[in-house]
Amino acid sequence: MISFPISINEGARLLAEIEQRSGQRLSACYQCGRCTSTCVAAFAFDYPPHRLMRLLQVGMVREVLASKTAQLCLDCMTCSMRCPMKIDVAGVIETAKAVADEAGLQDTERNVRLFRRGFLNNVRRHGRLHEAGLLIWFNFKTNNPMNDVKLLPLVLRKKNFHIFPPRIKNRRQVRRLFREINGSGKQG
Amino acid sequence: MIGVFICQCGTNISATVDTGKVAQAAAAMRGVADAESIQYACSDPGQAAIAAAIRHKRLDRVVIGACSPRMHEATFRRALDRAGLNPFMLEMVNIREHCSWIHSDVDQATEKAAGLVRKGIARVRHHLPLSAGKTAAVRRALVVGGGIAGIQAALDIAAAGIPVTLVEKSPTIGGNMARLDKTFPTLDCSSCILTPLMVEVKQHENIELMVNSEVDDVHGHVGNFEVDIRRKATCVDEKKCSGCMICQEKCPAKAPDDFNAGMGQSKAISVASPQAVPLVASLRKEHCRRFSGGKCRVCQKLCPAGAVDYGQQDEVVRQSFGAVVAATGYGFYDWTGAYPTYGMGLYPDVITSLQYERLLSASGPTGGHIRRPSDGAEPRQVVFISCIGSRDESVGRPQCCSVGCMYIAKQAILTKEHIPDSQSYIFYIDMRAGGKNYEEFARRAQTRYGTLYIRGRVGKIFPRWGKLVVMGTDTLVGDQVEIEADLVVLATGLTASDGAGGLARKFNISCDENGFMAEGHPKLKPVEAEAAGVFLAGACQGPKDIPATVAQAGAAAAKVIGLLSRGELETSPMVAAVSQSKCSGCFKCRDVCPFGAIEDERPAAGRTAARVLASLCRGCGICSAACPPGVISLSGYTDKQLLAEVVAALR
Amino acid sequence: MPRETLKIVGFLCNWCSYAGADMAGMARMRQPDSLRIIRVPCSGRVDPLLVLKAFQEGADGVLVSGCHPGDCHYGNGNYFARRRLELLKRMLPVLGIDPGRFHYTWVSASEGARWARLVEEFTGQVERVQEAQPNLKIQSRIP
Amino acid sequence: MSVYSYFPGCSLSSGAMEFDKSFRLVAAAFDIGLDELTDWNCCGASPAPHHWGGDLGILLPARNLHIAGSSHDSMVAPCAGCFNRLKYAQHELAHNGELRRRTERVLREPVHYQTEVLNLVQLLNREIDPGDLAGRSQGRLAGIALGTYYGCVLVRPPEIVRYDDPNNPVKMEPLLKAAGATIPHFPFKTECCGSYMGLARKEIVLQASRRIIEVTLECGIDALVTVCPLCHQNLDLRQQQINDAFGTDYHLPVLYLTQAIGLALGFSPAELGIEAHLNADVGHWTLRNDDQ
Ligand SMILES: Cc1cc2nc3c(=O)[nH]c(=O)nc-3n(C[C@H](O)[C@H](O)[C@H](O)COP(=O)(O)OP(=O)(O)OC[C@H]3O[C@@H](n4cnc5c(N)ncnc54)[C@H](O)[C@@H]3O)c2cc1C
Ligand SMILES: Cc1cc2nc3c(=O)[nH]c(=O)nc-3n(C[C@H](O)[C@H](O)[C@H](O)COP(=O)(O)OP(=O)(O)OC[C@H]3O[C@@H](n4cnc5c(N)ncnc54)[C@H](O)[C@@H]3O)c2cc1C
Ligand code: SF4
Ligand code: SF4
Ligand code: SF4
Ligand code: SF4
Ligand code: SF4
Ligand code: SF4
Ligand code: SF4
Ligand code: SF4
Repeated sequence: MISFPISINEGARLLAEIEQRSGQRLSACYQCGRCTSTCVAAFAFDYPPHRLMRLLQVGMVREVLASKTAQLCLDCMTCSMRCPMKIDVAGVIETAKAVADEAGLQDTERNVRLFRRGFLNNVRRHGRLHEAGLLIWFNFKTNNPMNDVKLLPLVLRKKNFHIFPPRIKNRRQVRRLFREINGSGKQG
Repeated sequence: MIGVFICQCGTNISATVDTGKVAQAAAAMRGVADAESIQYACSDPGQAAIAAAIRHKRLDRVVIGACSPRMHEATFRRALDRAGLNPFMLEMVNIREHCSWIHSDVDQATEKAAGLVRKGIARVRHHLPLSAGKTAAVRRALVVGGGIAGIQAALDIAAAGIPVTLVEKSPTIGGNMARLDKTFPTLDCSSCILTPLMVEVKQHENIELMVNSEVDDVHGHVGNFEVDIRRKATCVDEKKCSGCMICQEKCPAKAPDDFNAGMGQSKAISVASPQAVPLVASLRKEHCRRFSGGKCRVCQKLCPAGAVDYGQQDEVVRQSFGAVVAATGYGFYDWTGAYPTYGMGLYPDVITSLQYERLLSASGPTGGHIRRPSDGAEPRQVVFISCIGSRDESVGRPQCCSVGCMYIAKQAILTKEHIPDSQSYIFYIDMRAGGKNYEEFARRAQTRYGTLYIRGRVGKIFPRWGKLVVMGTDTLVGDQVEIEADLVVLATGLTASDGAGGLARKFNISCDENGFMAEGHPKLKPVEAEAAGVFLAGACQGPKDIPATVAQAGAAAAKVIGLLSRGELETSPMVAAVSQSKCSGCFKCRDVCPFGAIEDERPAAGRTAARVLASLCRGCGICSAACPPGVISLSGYTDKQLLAEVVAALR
Repeated sequence: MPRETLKIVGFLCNWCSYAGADMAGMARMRQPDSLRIIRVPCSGRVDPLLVLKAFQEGADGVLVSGCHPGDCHYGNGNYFARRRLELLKRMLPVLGIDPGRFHYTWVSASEGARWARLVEEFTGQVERVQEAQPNLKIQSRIP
Repeated sequence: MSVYSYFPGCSLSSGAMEFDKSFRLVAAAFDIGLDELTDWNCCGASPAPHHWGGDLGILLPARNLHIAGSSHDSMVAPCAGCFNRLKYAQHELAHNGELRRRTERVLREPVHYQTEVLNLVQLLNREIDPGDLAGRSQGRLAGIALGTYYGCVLVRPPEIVRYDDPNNPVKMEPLLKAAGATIPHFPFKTECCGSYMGLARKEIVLQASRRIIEVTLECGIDALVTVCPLCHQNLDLRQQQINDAFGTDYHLPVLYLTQAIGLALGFSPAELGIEAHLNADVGHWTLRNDDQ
């Protein structure tokens, strides 16, 4: 939850960074709530989008960076399309997520982050996604072995579904690509 | 013989400018017969001193170094006039706002003041006596648009004994107010207060009412606008028709009901409403069977008055007017395209606020019983959504509709009065209730009538089990909310009315970015259009409610009366003029003139040259900067005057 | 060159910028004393020749200011001004005049502070140009 | 015959292989040449842009763009997600020199990024004449009400994908109408299905997708049509999970656009891979000459 006191100085700095990177006028938000009204995931957020915008306006950036919202937003951009002030709300959340990533500030929604990490590591290794492999890895990691396994027979009906990982030839190039992004390409 | 007077303005000027020294420096200049420093130039003794100097020293030009000309130029012009000198032989030099008040070093300020005065002296040498022209004004006013604004303006002007022509494009006057049920903040019945005024218009000896009519073409200018008015063919002889509505009853061709905002059905031939003024039928050819190739002649056969005439033609009449009031009102934002998530108009039970007014109205299609369009059921859960197409930059409409908050409160109250066990919900962003007794009224909707105000904008509306789900947010709670509604009413924004733009162009009325007609000054000239002799009344100038509309209409009428009661008009002499013998006839000037003040003329055979219509010219001087040979010049701001000023400024 | 001896001519429209300068005066906002203001009804009245004439007569800088776009008292005079003056600005180097000596802008009747700032900034700008290019001479004859 | 570089992406080569299958059938039927990219890699799908400042979400598709651009002027990415990522990458590469340099460091050669990227709807609209389609239609879709479900990534952000109205897209309609279907009003055509949260935050997907199905049925729609494998997964594959979670009993078929068109052309549900769906029940949609 919101913690007090708020460090305005630090808030201001991070806020400026979010404004600059997202290119959005946060001050234009007049709290109409239309973004929240359209969001399909808001029920799972800790701060619905309009609230998140307000937190940013008053400089409570830490709360935003560490929020579930930043991790759970689907980037579907529905909110951005509906905002009467033409603010790219999804872009703001996206930026917050990136800033949080870089600052190592996220400590919530472990599973979601784990999934994303697993997904990308999977791609890093094979060049393509190996769906079954990801599922098994994720279930193992989250200690929830039965998650979605009921779906497997259904998927297996699709005959040439890969049980073994598909692999591209030039995997070295893909790994180079990951290294280019973050040096090691391992952490997420 | 130039006289120079340097004002001290008490210490306002003299504290930083040595006015004596400035006067001395001026005295040394060519043509200066008298130069003195005065304590308060604008005071009675100050003006007397100037007048005395004019008389005794036979001055023919005067330079006054004092405050901004925007402050006292008119004062001193009158002083010159009283002293027997042409008032335009004055040049004011601003040594206060542009000098003493912005500098602190006395020497520097004094030197600058002397320089400014030198500039003024150089300029005044080229002044010419000018006299304000007079033109006779036609003592008749045109009012365009017959809503409450036009009605009120026409009645007020007519009451002063000035004849009025009221032109309304639809078949009846009354405008949007005639379609409202009750009105905030007093809840008096709209027709009850409007209908008597409509009837009075019809009966007034000084008012000529033309419905189904529009302005076709405009020539001339303030004092004498020549206007072509097109009276559109309605296939009904207005003089014969008694409004018995037999034709309407029997006509087999259905047509949309414009008066009821599309709720309910009308016929191809119809009387707009039972309260219509004038109470006559009109036929809409686009819906009539006869005009789409059929054989029907039912209305003609049955009309007891023999009023139906299928061969009627448009008629154009020309009238002259001294002044014009534009009162074209407002239209409605078409929300269906811009808000796809509200159903695009495909859900019958998502209606506009005006349609809801018709459902509430006893004279409406449901006889005043609220019945939702889809199945005629009485709604129990009614959701109102504010700011549709208002305060929404994503659809390009940033402005506030200014009446939505209030009429929603009203409609919520009326809903409860009609259906006591109903519940109204209002999605709003901010409650705007600035008028007298408005806040109290809106509060009552909440406290006495149990309306639930929800602060937030709605995201989507979709169907579920015969109801409409309204997905919104309560931003005060901080979460999404969902309401199952029987009926949803959208407070659609007010736009400029359809015909406003065309009319504005004809009368040189400028429009703002939202299409509303622009007033001369937002505070000081709220009813004057930029074009002389044209006034604005009501919602054509911007969204407003009935009290503000009526107030503005009264003000516009007062301006018209003031203008036309004098019989003749004074025109500014600071206008452009063409030296026709040197004019090349390129008409660059005409292209740039914002007021259409330049026309072509044939001063000699085979030659065309420009001519300025002094009565239209507003003295902007844009033409003279555009003229390649430099032969169109603006009095008061001629090339000579400005060049002299430039040269003197740099000495 | 000290700024006291700079000579700058300003053409100001009566309705907005002149009133804005008045406003700055009413608020007693100190400004450099180099500016001589010439009042015109509309920035659209400012013939580029007037600007050139000022340079020819030895002006160190010329400033033109009108109403904000959309606010013109005469509807669109300031658009005409903008078009002409933009052309003029591009022509100045041909005549050997540093375009830094010329500026046109919009100031409304309520923008006194903006006006004062503008005078300060433009004076500074002319000062800098003047240092770099002290002898301004226009050869071509202007009526 | 026009030949396009074809980027199937991970989904079409595994979980959504029936999309690939039906696409190839329809393409062949209309003489559209498809030339699969050699050695393509995953576009990063949804997770990539959400990581490492988003640059991974550019570089991964950039490699594919480069492969396609080296041999073809136009490429098609039937998966809405891949399409979106490719367009994004293309936009960023065009506007960001630094990213371009980084891409070239990885590729070790100048990057080709300007190849035209088409989504499936775009491609079919370009290559299929509605009159031709109507003429060849076997009537299986006659009287069938289809909901055009575009999802979010196909049309957003509009300034990047530059395709159709982002709030009310309509480009699938001419094709499906030509195929004989009716297209009722469907307000949720761009409603998000819950995206990639299926594993990690299942309730988001189940909730979002349930609403879509609910409104679909409310609108009298027989089946949804999509071009997004992720949407398909959430709406079809997880429909039983939805029923389990909410106590509903939905059996809404969800078809890929090419499956719907394929049905109209007379291909059997089996040929089109519809039988591999959870809700494969399109058997009662009869061909015109099935009656005899
Ligand atoms: C739903 C709703 C409820 C409202 N309720 C209230 C209320 O309770 N209380 C209140 O104070 N206000 C209310 N208002 C506001 C009120 O309607 C307006 O203030 C008022 O109608 C403005 O009157 P008007 O004469 O300026 O414009 P209008 O009523 O629009 O009249 C303009 C007239 O000009 C005619 N016209 C247009 N163009 C031309 C042309 N080119 N040539 C000739 N004729 C032309 C039109 O046909 C029309 O008859 C409400 C508004 C709405 C939308
Ligand atoms: C802080 C503030 C800021 C504002 N800012 C703005 C703004 O930015 N824009 C805007 O549009 N409006 C603004 N307003 C509103 C604006 O001040 C009023 O609209 C306007 O002044 C009203 O003018 P008035 O002539 O009706 O009343 P007043 O200005 O009150 O004038 C009434 C005069 O009548 C005299 N008087 C009173 N009783 C008698 C008597 N019995 N006999 C003789 N004389 C009498 C008084 O001495 C006074 O001189 C503002 C108001 C406030 C309080
Ligand atoms: S829709 Fe836009 S203006 Fe409204 S609350 Fe959300 S971000 Fe703010
Ligand atoms: S982009 Fe994120 S916040 Fe916006 S509507 Fe989609 S899920 Fe909600
Ligand atoms: S004329 Fe102007 S400067 Fe002189 S006293 Fe009057 S107000 Fe002051
Ligand atoms: S046209 Fe004839 S029938 Fe119709 S209302 Fe007039 S008088 Fe009656
Ligand atoms: S001719 Fe017939 S259809 Fe036409 S208006 Fe008269 S009655 Fe109606
Ligand atoms: S008046 Fe009320 S409803 Fe209308 S735009 Fe303004 S705030 Fe919205
Ligand atoms: S611009 Fe000058 S020359 Fe041309 S028509 Fe006008 S007055 Fe004559
Ligand atoms: S001064 Fe202005 S209004 Fe007068 S003729 Fe010239 S351009 Fe037209």
